[in-house]
Amino acid sequence: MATEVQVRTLTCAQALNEALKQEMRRDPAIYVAGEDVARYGGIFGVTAGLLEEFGEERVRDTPITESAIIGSAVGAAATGLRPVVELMFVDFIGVALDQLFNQAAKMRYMFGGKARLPLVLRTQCGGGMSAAAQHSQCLEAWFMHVPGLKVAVPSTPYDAKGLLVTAIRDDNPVVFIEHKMLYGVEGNVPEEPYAIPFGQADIKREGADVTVVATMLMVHKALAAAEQLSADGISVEVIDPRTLTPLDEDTIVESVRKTHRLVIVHEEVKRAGSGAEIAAVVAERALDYLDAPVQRVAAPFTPVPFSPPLEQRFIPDVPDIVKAVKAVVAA
Amino acid sequence: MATEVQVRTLTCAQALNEALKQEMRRDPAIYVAGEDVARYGGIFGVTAGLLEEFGEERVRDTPITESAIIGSAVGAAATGLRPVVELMFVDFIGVALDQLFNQAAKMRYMFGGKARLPLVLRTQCGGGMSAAAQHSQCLEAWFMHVPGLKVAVPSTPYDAKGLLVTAIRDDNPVVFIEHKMLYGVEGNVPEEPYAIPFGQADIKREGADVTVVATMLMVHKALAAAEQLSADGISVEVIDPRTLTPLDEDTIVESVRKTHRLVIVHEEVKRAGSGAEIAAVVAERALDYLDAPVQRVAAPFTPVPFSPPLEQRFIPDVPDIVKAVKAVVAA
Amino acid sequence: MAVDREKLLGMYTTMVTIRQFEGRVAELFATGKIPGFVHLYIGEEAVATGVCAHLRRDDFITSTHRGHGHLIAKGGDPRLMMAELFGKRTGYCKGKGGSMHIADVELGILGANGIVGGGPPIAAGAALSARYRGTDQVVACFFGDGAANQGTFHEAANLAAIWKLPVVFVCENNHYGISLHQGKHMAVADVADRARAYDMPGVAVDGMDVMAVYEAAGEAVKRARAGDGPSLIECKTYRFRGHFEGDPEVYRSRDEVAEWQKRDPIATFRARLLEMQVLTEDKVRAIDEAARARIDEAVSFAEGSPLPEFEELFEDVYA
Amino acid sequence: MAVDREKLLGMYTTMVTIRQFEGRVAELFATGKIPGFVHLYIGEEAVATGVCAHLRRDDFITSTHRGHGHLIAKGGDPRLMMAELFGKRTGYCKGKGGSMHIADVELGILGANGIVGGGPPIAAGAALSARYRGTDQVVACFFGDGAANQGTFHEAANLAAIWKLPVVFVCENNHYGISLHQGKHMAVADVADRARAYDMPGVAVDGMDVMAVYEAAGEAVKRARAGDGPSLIECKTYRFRGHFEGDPEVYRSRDEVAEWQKRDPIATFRARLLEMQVLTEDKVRAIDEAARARIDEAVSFAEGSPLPEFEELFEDVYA
Ligand SMILES: Cc1ncc(C[n+]2csc(CCOP(=O)(O)OP(=O)(O)O)c2C)c(N)n1
Ligand SMILES: Cc1ncc(C[n+]2csc(CCOP(=O)(O)OP(=O)(O)O)c2C)c(N)n1
Ligand SMILES: [Mg+2]
Ligand SMILES: [Mg+2]
Repeated sequence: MATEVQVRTLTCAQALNEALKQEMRRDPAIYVAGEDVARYGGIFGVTAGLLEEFGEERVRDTPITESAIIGSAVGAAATGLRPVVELMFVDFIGVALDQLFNQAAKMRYMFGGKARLPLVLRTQCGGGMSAAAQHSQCLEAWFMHVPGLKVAVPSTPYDAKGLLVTAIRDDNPVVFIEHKMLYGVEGNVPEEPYAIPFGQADIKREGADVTVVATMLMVHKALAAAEQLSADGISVEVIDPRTLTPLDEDTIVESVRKTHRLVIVHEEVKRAGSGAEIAAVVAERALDYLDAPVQRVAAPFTPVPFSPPLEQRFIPDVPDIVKAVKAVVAA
Repeated sequence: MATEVQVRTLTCAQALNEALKQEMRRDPAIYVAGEDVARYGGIFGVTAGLLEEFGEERVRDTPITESAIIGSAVGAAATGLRPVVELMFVDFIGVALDQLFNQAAKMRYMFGGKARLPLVLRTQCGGGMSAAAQHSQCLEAWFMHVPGLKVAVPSTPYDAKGLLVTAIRDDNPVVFIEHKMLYGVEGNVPEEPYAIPFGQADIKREGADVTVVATMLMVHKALAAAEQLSADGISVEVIDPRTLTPLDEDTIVESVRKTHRLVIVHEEVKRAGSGAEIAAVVAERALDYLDAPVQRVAAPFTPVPFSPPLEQRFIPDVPDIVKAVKAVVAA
Repeated sequence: MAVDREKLLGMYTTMVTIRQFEGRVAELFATGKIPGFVHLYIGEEAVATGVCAHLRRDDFITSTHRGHGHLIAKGGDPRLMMAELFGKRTGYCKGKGGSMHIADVELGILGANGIVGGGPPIAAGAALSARYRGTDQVVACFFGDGAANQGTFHEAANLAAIWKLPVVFVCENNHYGISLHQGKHMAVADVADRARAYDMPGVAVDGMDVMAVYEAAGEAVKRARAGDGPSLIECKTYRFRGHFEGDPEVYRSRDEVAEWQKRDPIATFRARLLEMQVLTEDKVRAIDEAARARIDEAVSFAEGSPLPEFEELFEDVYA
Repeated sequence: MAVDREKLLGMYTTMVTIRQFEGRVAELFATGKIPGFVHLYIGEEAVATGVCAHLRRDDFITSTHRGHGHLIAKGGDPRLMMAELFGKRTGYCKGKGGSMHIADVELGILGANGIVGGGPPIAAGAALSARYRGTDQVVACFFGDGAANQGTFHEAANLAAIWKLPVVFVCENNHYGISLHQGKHMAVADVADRARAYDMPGVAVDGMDVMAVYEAAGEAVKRARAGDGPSLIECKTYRFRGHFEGDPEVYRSRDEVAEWQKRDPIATFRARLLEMQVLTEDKVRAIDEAARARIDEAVSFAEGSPLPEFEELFEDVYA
């Protein structure tokens, strides 16, 4: 009987859950810890069923002490385990950043290569739930600035599963960022485990006129914008870097060399966001190919507001992308 | 008798010390707190003599608890004081970032404009002392990414004093970053207090061929490079933004419109550093004027190494700047 | 402790107002009128009420994600609170903050806080400020049993202790940090025992009994006001609703909830006041109705208020 | 407690080795051969020695900015340490770490740490790992009196307590965090008292007396190894040198230093061992000389080693 490739529709949350389960079955050194990850199954359900299948030793509810959560993962990773710990909202990183950026990220280097830190910090970001200024941020640029970390930013269930598998198998600390508004988004996901290599951008839509680089939720908005724009005869290429570290500069640069136009879309505030780096890379490596100024579509330089109309305005939306693309085409 | 303007030569450390003393004399709501700031006078001597002049109530040695240091400053600032607190090394921000970015920076906004947070966080950064990976970092891009913060990055004793005065008088949280290798650098400093407005870049050297934007210690290296390059007939304009938030985009953009070439120099690692934002701004606002790809001269994507030859190589130096300028001129 | 009738009635009224406010929020949330996350205080009313009964208008509090009760007890205006929960521009924060960030700096309310353990360092700073400015203001710092494990609590308690700052640390021990029971998140039975680590007085009281809270807080506030430094009061309490609205509550049994509900702080206090003849059945009804009217008004105010204009998004970032 | 002669001699030798290592580092630093910051352990030798005497090769330690003593006591190689201090590629970290980051993961040394309070969470994690992997390894977590105020200590102690992790928290109370005296940075006299906040045993011992440390650590290590959870040992000690080399030491008097120097842990231990006839004057000299030879060799090794090539800068960032 021929092997049939099982392709099902899963949500991002389900895809992540499946990756966790499959990897935990494969490797007993993997444990999961974090606030409400065990009995509750994770505040967004991503770790549902793990406790039941793997037991209390491997699936651990922790106190609300993020420095101890991340720090203990560092100690465990340095001594042979493969922790996958959860930071419930990326906004909480401020109470625990030291253990991530000064310990986990630098240990190998500071020790002259004599440590391995196979550690995944799963976390969750983004607006859209009126969760206000301390529960809605996107902060990936911060992690991108830290040598020693890898940073994954999946946009689809398929990518979510494949990137999480890679993250777990990686021997370095990985910050794995899940956008809260993507948990419920559905897509095809093969049942067997698969690993998506880090540092390979995915061209989510091919196009000829403008390159749009977008991450996480913004990939979907960029695709929607591309669809609209195609009606106007504008052919948009949508690139999803999928990991910010390593960053697949080549795919972006090549696309710009083809389209001569670049729009970058992210939900972080624009100033010093990840899009600044992408714009800088292109200004260094493909300046001569640019026929129009680079445009960044990003959140304004304000905290995330609570009230729905303000929040809606804060989060970059399809019309903003359409407008930016039209501007670079017109330029 | 005509008023003579007193111009003396002071080191950066002395200039900062003078600003603190003069402002504290002016406004009794200002207090200084931090580790070893009182009896010791600050680990780099910046707060020397404050305890003697202002007493224990206004000059406070704190325990080694940075969240409490910054957090207590938030509470004090919100209730009428003007704290100037010290984070001994910017590298330590990871244990206390929450109080800075989620509390201090966002409070006014989250409260609908009903709080004022006149708070200065003085801190110290940079390599050059073989202090290794956890005592040598430059992290200004992180602060630049936070709406609600202002970020000052002085390069000379004159700027240090004038910017610190402004920081202290500002009603918003200001992260004031002092480079450790600049403390001993001398320059002319007027005795009377003066305030340098935030958001006004300083053209440290005028030039026609290439714009070099540099911060802190790199300003001095850029000037040295400019001097060398002038011998080769290359005229370099050196711009020191002095504050990264607010950022004086206009001065940079105008300069690029004049020179058509941009080199950005900073000591942060290149990836997602402050230079990425500057490059992005120029790619958005002055792309058509650029005759050559933008170049960033910055630290490589590694933690700061301890060993002097490695550290020397890590920190961008004059030859690196010269090379980058020549490259953009040749392009 | 002899407490005058007015005070008793005031506390009872506060508790009823909180209960009604929260009950209404639950309804409005369920019908989708209130967006975001809301964490209700139902069951814990005695804590904020007993503590804030000692506070002056110019005293300070720092609050938590579960802040509505603290706000009302400190004198916050339910209309401005409700408008904020609705995201209206007439709300306390012009709609920018929402439930987790309501503040009224004028009233000494230094903000609800979305960060568990965010408040204690800020409380220490407000207390430093009170002393620095030569006032006898005090600061009540509310935080949960879960927050008692955060490093920030430890740091703030230490700072307050060494500087003898006028802070009353009030641990609202409702026995859970979301789904994790206290027995699994700390090894001690009494958070109050942690006071010794800072050489400050620590006492555990029945947080379902407003008079017990009132008494303990009285001591602590007096001490703080006199310049004798901080204290820790642990109030054993329980939240009758889920962690947030919408919580499936898989982590606790109905029986456990029912047991605690038998000790409803409002019902118990009411019975006591009836017995003491401070309250009559008529008065009970009148207080209920007045509270209801106040909440009704708050809801009308909120419903009738405009949403913010989108340009307001850009305001209030900097002073 | 009966301790065999070999153990006693071993401890004495370790203490002498640390003292000599540090003395040499001070000289080399003064002459500019060692760059960066160095924080010396002179005066505190009894602490690391008494604790590590109970550790097996496969046990773990987390260390601090003042880490040389811990490293030597855990069996670290002075040659590789010295080469690291010189910034040589033959050093423990290939010259990339320096004094504040020396590590030997093979020997269970999970690194010195430049962040005050950086170690305790990592120690908890290593202990979790020991249990998870089904071993009876234990972790000794060294930290200072200053670090005892950091939130990370509180969080790690809490985690170790609830999960009954095999950690021995060793507070090296040398009474100062840089310039700030303990009396001004915490309100309690004994850090050991903080153990109660986590329901773990806490004991304060004379950190100038290696036997007292040895005894307390013995209990704690036994407990940890048996799976009975963490303990806190506070060792009252003193650093004879400045906080770092170059410290003007404006914050303490010569008299205070002299008082403590009278209790020199090596001199006292030597006297005791001589009295017990475990040591003879000859043996004392022999140990001194052997240590000196070892340190001489370490210095020659370091001096004779090459500096890293600049390309090495880019290596070891990722595995
Ligand atoms: C730093 C941080 N970590 C985690 C959370 C998510 N969170 C919100 S409330 C809560 C539980 C808090 O428990 P407790 O302090 O006991 O207060 P309670 O909710 O019981 O009133 C958690 C984990 C947060 N908001 N901030
Ligand atoms: C988070 C952090 N804050 C401050 C410092 C600067 N610093 C280095 S050592 C030290 C004193 C530490 O005191 P203690 O823990 O008692 O250790 P000791 O130096 O006395 O051995 C300080 C403040 C640091 N390295 N890390
Ligand atoms: Mg609770
Ligand atoms: Mg100390």
